[in-house]
Amino acid sequence: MRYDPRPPAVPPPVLLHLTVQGDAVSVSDGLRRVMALPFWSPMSADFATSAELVLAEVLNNVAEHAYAGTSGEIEVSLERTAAGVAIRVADRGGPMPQNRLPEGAAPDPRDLQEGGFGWHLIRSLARDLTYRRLDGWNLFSFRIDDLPPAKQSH
Amino acid sequence: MRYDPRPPAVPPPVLLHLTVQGDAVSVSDGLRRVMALPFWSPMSADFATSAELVLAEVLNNVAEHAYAGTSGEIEVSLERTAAGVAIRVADRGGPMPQNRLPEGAAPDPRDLQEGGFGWHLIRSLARDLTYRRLDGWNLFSFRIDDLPPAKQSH
Amino acid sequence: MLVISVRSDRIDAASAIAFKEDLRSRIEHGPPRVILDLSQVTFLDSSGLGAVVAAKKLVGPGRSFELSGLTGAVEKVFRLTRMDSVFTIHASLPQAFRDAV
Amino acid sequence: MLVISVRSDRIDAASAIAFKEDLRSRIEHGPPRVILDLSQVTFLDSSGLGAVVAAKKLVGPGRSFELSGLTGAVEKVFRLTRMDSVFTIHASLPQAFRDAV
Ligand SMILES: Nc1ncnc2c1ncn2[C@@H]1O[C@H](COP(=O)(O)OP(=O)(O)O)[C@@H](O)[C@H]1O
Ligand SMILES: Nc1ncnc2c1ncn2[C@@H]1O[C@H](COP(=O)(O)OP(=O)(O)O)[C@@H](O)[C@H]1O
Repeated sequence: MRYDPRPPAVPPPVLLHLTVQGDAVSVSDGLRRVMALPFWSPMSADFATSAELVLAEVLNNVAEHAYAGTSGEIEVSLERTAAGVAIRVADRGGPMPQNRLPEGAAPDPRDLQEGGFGWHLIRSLARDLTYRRLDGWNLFSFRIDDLPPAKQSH
Repeated sequence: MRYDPRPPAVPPPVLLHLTVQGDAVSVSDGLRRVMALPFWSPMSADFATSAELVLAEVLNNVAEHAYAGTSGEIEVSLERTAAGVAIRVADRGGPMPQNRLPEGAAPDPRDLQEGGFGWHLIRSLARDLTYRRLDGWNLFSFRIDDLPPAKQSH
Repeated sequence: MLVISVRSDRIDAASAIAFKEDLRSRIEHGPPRVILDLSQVTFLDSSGLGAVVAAKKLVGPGRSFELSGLTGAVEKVFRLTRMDSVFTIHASLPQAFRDAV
Repeated sequence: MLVISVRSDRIDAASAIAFKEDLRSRIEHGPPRVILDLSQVTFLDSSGLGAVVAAKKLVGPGRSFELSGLTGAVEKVFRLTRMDSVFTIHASLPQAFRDAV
């Protein structure tokens, strides 16, 4: 491949929206599809991996906990920023326990726990995390930067 | 109509995305369609009117100035918030003059100018206005609250 | 006196030029007093405002160009631009003229 | 020694349970040393991590369960959860075993 100094005719999008069914298989298929879009092309592969991991943890938690025993849609809106990406996730499932985000304390690896790492991974890679309940919706927002932030203290 | 204390089975969405062609007729049709969606149902009619006005001014400016003499798509993403709505608008047209938002000084009404009121209306009704240029895109973001803000000083 | 009732529910960037041309043809050789009835207009943007201002200028200082029946959304645009200070605005058409339209 | 090469490119919430069951059946009565070759796995989430941890527990303290060929995305999950401190991780399979798979 030769270096082509011309910018591409159509720059990759900066706003993206997707609707995913709230179950593990639909989330997996949806992420596979969305990660293949030109939206990610200006970003490093390492960054895209972090974004996919955070999205997988947030969406699978919604599927597993918020929509536990029921089904429903998850709305995801992505905005490319100069630093990385700003993401909003909305679902109509049950509210978060105590109406707030889990602290995401890391389980001790020596305990060989099989679960409980989800929010720790999210908090390690995302910043400006917010959660609110609005008219029967759960709405999460967060940013992921190309330089990962230090883990938030809480 | 009797008062029904039950919440509706399906709450109105909190995230919305639309793509509009960057010309006055498409913007007009697009706004007519989007304003009819259940997205606005929790908000006052007066608020929805303000939101439609700000959207019309932003989108028509894109069509008229950014896409002057050419065509292209405008991406709009809306997020319902507790206070009102947060909006992002993206286009691939020319950049804003001086790479920043117009001050939106109000023309003197006695001059009977036929134009130049667009950014004044936007700044009167929206807050937290940002503009940035990213990879050939113009990206605007702003909020509209159900209580209109005092006009920003600049 | 001439009363012009706008039938469209929107005067926006898509319709402002045609609206302005239509007004011009009706106003140009009209009587000394013109009332624009906007009671059916539920949305007006800055382009629509510009068309109404153009009509006022066309009527000129020797004749009178007045507005009637501004809905909430239209009134808001006139208020925010302070254009309500340079137009004579009636809450509604006088009974006699309402029948005539 | 048993080398298990994972053919799938993702171990996530959609596939973790089946993956865990599959590992269990292969590991349960296996030799004292098991190496899980993850070189073809380009995405692993916390559910996938849980399945790998479950396999380690199943092998138990009397036998050895090791990992090989972590791609960048997989390595990141082990590092962020500090699970890299409780697994023996090889950059790649020893030549002899690579041929055997
Ligand atoms: N979207 C959600 N809706 C409701 N509860 C949630 C959600 N996400 C997480 N939780 C709660 O927070 C806990 C911690 O989540 P996480 O760190 O992902 O671990 P795990 O899901 O493996 O238990 C979950 O066990 C659950 O009780
Ligand atoms: N989206 C845009 N892209 C490029 N230039 C713009 C855009 N919006 C506004 N402008 C510039 O700012 C000026 C002021 O805009 P506005 O207040 O809406 O008045 P008008 O559009 O009637 O001239 C415009 O004349 C134009 O030069």
